[in-house]
Amino acid sequence: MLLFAIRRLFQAIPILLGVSLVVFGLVHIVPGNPIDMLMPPEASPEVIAQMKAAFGFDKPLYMQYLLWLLRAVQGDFGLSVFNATPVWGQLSAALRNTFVLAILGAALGFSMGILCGMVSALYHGRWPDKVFSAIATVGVSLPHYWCAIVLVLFCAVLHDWMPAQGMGDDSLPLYDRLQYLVLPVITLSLIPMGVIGRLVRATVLDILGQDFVGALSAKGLTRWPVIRHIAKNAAPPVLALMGLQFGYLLGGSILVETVFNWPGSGNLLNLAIFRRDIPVLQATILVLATFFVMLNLLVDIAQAAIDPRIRR
Amino acid sequence: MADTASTPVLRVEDLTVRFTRRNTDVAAVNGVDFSLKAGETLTILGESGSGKSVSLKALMGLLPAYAGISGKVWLNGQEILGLPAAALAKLRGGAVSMIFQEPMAALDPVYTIGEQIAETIVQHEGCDNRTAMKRALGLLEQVKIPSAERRLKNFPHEMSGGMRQRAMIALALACKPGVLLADEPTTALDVTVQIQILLLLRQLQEELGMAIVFVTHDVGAAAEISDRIAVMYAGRFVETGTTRQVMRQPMHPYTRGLLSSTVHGGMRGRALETIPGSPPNLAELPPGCAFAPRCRYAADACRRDIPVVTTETGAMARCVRAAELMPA
Amino acid sequence: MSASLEQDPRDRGGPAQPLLIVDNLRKHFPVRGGLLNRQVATVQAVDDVSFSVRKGETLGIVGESGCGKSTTARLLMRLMEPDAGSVIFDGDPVGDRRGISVSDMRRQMQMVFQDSYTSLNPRMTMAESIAYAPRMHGLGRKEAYDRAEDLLSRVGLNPRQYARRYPHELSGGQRQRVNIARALALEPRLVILDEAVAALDKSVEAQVLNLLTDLKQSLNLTYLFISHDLNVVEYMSDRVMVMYLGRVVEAGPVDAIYRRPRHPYTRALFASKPTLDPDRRTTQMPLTGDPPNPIDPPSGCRFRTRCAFAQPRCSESLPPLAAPFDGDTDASHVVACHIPEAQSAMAVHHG
Amino acid sequence: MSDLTLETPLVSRPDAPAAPAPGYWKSVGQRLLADKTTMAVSLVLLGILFITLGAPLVTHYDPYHGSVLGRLKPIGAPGHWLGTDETGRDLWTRLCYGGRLSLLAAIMPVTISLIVGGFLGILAGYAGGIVGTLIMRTMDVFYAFPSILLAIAICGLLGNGLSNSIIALAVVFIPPMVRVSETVTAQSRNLDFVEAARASGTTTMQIIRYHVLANVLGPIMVYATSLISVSIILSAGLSFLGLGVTPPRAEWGLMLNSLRQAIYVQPYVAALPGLMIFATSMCFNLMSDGFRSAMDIRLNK
Repeated sequence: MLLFAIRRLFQAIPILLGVSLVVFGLVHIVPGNPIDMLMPPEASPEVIAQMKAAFGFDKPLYMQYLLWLLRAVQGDFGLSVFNATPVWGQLSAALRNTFVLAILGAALGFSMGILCGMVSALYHGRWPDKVFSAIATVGVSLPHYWCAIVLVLFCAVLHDWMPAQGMGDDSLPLYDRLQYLVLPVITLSLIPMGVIGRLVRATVLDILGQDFVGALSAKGLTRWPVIRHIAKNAAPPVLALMGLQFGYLLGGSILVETVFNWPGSGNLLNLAIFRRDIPVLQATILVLATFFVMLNLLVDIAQAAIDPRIRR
Repeated sequence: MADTASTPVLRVEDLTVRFTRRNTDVAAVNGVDFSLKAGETLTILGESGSGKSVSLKALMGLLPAYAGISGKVWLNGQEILGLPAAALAKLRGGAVSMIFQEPMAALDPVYTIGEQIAETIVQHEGCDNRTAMKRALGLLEQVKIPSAERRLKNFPHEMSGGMRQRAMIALALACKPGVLLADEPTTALDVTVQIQILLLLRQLQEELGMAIVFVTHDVGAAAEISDRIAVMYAGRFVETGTTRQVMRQPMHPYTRGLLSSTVHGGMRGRALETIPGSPPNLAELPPGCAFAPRCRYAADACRRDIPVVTTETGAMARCVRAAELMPA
Repeated sequence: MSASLEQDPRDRGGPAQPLLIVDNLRKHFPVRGGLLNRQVATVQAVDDVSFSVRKGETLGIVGESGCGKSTTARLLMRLMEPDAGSVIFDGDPVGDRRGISVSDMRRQMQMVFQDSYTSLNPRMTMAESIAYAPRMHGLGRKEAYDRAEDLLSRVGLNPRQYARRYPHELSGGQRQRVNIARALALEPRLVILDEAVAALDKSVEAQVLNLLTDLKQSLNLTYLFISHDLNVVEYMSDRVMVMYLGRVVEAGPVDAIYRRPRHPYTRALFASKPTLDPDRRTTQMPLTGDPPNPIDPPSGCRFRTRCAFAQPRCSESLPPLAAPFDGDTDASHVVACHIPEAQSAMAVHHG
Repeated sequence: MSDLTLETPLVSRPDAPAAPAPGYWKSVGQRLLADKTTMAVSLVLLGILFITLGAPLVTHYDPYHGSVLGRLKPIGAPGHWLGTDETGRDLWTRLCYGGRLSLLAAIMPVTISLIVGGFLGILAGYAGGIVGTLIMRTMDVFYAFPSILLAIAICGLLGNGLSNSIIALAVVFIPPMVRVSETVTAQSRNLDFVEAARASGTTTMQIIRYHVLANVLGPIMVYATSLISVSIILSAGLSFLGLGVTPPRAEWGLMLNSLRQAIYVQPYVAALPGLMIFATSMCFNLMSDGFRSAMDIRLNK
């Protein structure tokens, strides 16, 4: 088991290197130098050269990459081209806000999804299956940014139930600040609910078709112990999808954050794109992708801990 | 059937199973009767689709909800068909338990062997987990699994086929069942392992005195283990009798065909005597004897109904011409 | 398809030349593991297997799961590449510049698989499946389908009823007949039957065995008959080869082996056969334990860990395949065992 | 005999079945026709296709011409049954014309990834070995990005515009497409009947054409249909962020964004473009489900 974990850790290294290459390469497949695009056309060549040197854009590409990677590993993502503040400072604050949304959205979405899927599978073909499957299908088909708008429309415009913009002031009491979370979290939870719900349904149905479930009843187990067995068998694939979905929540929050004006990493990325703030953009993507890789690594290890057949 | 002295532990009367789904109505089991005393082994011998496994599952209450089951089943004098789920769960794994063809598929892959056995004991006897584990160890030793202590912590996929089947038997015997239902337990095993399992079952039966219903398609396995054999075709027992009667003096043409098409030693150079055609479609069973379309002795009477012929020795065959075909 | 000819035009070596000579065939699979995914063990699936098949005979290969019989079949068909060893088809080395190419060999050697359902393409009709190989080898569409229909009737299926059917509409026995027809479509000389009847019901198995016997005679075929069923192998084969953990432990004419098995494993195997006589049931376990895992098998004789006669020298060297110590009359009966007493010990009673 | 799946072992086939069964695809078609949900959904999709491609037939307004006086009319306003947008353009007209770009931006990336990813996946799955490893490890790197993030990054860097959004989404969809097609191909490569075809001495190309493709394309196509539903949401999302289609062209995501400000004035009108995205996405999802179950050979009969 330990061996498996260590080996998986080693396998993550080339992936992370590849990720860094892609992130770095993305910026450089775009024609034109970031500085050229940023500087006004009338700027003198000297100033431009100076700026390039300051940001390291004068060196050969592979050197730029190595330098950037070396610093990034140490947590130094340089300065923002837009406002010359350290990138990491901006990013860490934004990430914290995004994580609050993502974790709550995941918790709500995953638990609803598991519930939907389990009920659908156990009542296969009967009315609860139809209702819960329909909910799950709606969940995966909803454009969440539209759903956000509809929620705002309903809860903030037509009725004055919830605040719809921003995340509230730090000075507000906790209860009031929590209110700002309600709509974004509900919005974010819809897609994971649908996706997880469908997978849980399919996986549990598959397990129900296996011989050992009959054998469990044959040895006299009652309903709940049997469900426990089913849950443990269904856990590995569902965990894997949860890992992926959590990553999508982090990345996909950009749309929801835009609607709710939530100061998270998605908002930051959006701003960086429009300001062509390359260091911020690179850092945001790299950090999110690295987190995603590590999360999937943890999921793999958790899967192996549950299902001994996955360990080798 | 001739059951005289002691009361049977298991009695089945007119067991019928139908699968009705959409437009098909499959008559899987069509009126099966038998009874079984403690320490006795009945083998249900039949080919795939003859309804032998479905009969076992019906006894265990393991069939899906759309299966229509009728008839009467008494276990130790108590009627068990249609019992509420909770009462049924108490019987399953307790008074009656089951072993399966593919132990790999019938064991939960993500729990250790020890956990799975202990779970059954805890469920039925309400003891604590530690006691249950100790019992599980004893059971593994009883089914002669070498280094049982270590095996207790093994997952199913870490064991060989024979070991898994032994573990499955240990699991089934956990609560000392009066009746053991065995669904082709030796089919998936190698020859050298198959005979070990058969001998083990015979020995355990002597020690524990349970009754066994052994389902198989293998004539050899049937000869090794059974006291009585019931030959099943298209959901019916077409012939029953002691192992010796059925193997030596088969009355029903199907039994004879089955025995003559089973290859055994010393048949080289002779063409095999076969049963023509293939088994009937259970959704469209012909009236009368289901074997008639493939039977070389078939007469007009076979298409109407099937008389039961019983000999004075207790053997039974469902065949119009059983009496005249009976070997002298 | 033309019926059997006195002399097959493809026959190159004459009647004395064995159709197939297999010499020291070997296939080892690496088992990877550990931190760096290095090779930590080897599955010796087939290890130095040598045998020959004479023209017109049936060689039976018998053994338990994991003994390498199916791998041998796959190696012969070149569905996997052997690590070592040579195969000579009718005097021509296979895959050798001076010999016969793999694809030419495959036209003369065909295989029937165990699972009748998975070995047919579910999207093809029976006629399409049978006609596929001849068409790919350049036979016209019409001719190929005519041949398919002819073959269907040869294996006992009415082409008008079955030619346009799909696999899921047939029973297991019918599908296996189609598989046999497909194997015959290229007019092979050697057919490998890899557990071809194992998945069938007994009554159907007998039908297929009769069919195979008839086809062999009418088409002048040679069979390599692989099975775990001792009775069926005895019924079908002229000579028999017993395998254990990737190696041949005993080989010889069927009568010699079944009447007087010499290798302790062969004897145990035969003794494990269930009797058909309720009055003579097996009372003693001929062998304990399961066949060991083919990963890193024991040194020396592979059977020694389960053998009652094992002695120190059994672990030291591999016993060669040689004629039995007590001078059996038939020199073609060979045994791989070091211990003369083990070979001549009274056969364990079997039914 | 695993008896818990009851259909197969119980119903043994009759000796002489009456009529030959239709071909595989024909039977899939029959099952699709019998599936009410799939049929209804297909009709809705056809309807959407009709109002978008045939927009001039169902509306006589100009999608680019508005009037300051007629801004943000409510649903049911005379002459504008779905109201007007923030520059006074008829919303029904905009929705009809907008569907053209929305559908194009959603279907093109899936088509590209189907061709590229399908090819790479089948290659990796059938060839295996070094080629397969190389392809799959490269895809693993792309898998390490949350998909929306990657799309936004690519689109953001390439600059906005329809073609860039298509490229960005195609890049995002290729890795999962490769994975799906690699898995099904690798599975089919080891099927007995493919081995039997190899044993008959036919060439690799012939085997792929006659045995592998037929069994692999179905699952890949089903996956592609389900991707369209995701693609619609994502491509409209990119436009919503201002990264895809540029104004004044009509596109549902873009319309949703520009109407967002009008939410306090005409809330229902503002929500309409999103409803179109949702409906289309839902239809493709249900259609994909329908295909999947119609193609499942185990459900035969």
